[in-house]
Amino acid sequence: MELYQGSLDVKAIFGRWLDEEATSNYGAYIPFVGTIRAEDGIEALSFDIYEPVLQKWFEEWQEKAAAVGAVVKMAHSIGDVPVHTSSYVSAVFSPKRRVALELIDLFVEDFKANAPIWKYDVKQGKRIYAADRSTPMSGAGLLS
Amino acid sequence: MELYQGSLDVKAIFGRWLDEEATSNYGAYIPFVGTIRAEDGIEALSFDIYEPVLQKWFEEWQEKAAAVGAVVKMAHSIGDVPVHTSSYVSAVFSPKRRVALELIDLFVEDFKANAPIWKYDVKQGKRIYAADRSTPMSGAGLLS
Amino acid sequence: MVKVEFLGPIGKAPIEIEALTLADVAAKLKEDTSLTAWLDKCAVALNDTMVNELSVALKDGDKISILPPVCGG
Amino acid sequence: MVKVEFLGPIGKAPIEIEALTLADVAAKLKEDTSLTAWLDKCAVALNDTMVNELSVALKDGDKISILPPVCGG
Repeated sequence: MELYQGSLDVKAIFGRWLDEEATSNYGAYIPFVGTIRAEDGIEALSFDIYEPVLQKWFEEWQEKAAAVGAVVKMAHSIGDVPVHTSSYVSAVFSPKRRVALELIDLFVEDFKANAPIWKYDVKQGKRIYAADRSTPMSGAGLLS
Repeated sequence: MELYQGSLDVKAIFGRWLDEEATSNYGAYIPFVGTIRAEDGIEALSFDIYEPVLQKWFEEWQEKAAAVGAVVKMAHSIGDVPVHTSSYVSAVFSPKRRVALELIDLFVEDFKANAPIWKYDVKQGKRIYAADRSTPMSGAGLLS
Repeated sequence: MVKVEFLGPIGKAPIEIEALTLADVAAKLKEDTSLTAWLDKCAVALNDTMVNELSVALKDGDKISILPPVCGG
Repeated sequence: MVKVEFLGPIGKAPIEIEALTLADVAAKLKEDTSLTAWLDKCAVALNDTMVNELSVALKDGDKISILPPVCGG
């Protein structure tokens, strides 16, 4: 798991992961690259991350992937990420394509639902929590 | 659509496609990278392609992708591709992740089933048609 | 004493409270009107592990994290 | 005359035959025992467009491609 201040160097991450698994004999490598869209007049998105819980979430995914012979990787930005640059790259490697195609979908969707990351619109230098696009984590409401 | 003699330069293709769509405002970019696995004592796989039909197949996919606001790209090798190097890269770009995750699956599976490409194992320099791993194209048997 | 920290957009400084279970923590936090809009949407971690039971027993020095709705990616 | 070409692993040189429809082509190819193992697995393109009907009318100079089972990727 890799966390970076600001935009991700997507090409470097993609290439390094490719190299890391160059002789692991995986037939399928599927990265997912998330890029900040220009919309609603935002200059950037900005992210807070709670790393200890994210680390545990990711370790559980590494175990789930290993159980089907696959490997998962991820990188995410902390702080401001300008439009048209990338904040998120994840990837699956597996021997065969079906496992990889199914796993990247589950991995990315669970990431959106349960990774402890908070998103803010940046407009005129101000950081505004993206409440309407955010999802309560599994187990939310316990203390209410 | 890009066809190359021998192994693909995966990093260059990934980076060029990223650059091509750098300001297209797509939020999701999902490449699929297919790499030759070392198995059954092969040195390489080798590919024949019938480009005119592949080109039409790909143009139909560009239209299907455009209908949901997405873009598809693909690159494939012709001839010999040694183990642990890549013969196939395809990708989907779309504004949102769901469309991209669903489209990359359909695109890759239809490619495997209907792209006019023939695969051969290369063992001790000999090219052996991978009959047992090949699939009759849709409409097969018309003349039988 | 246990420590309660409020993550992301809640924007509230950590507090220390007396609590034997998460139910005690819930009762204390419900007294704070600045949290009224948050509690029903927030998940909870105890010492960085997500928890789903109010009956969980706490010990001195435990860290409780309050996690509001997320949107990574 | 139409031209029939055999793609990929079939390994047979193109031939030219007289045929008014794909049904005529089928009849001619079935006489060639070297194709017996292939025909039931092969798809067909007419002038580089996949076709699914034996009744398709042919004209002089048409190109018919015989496509054996595929495995790209």
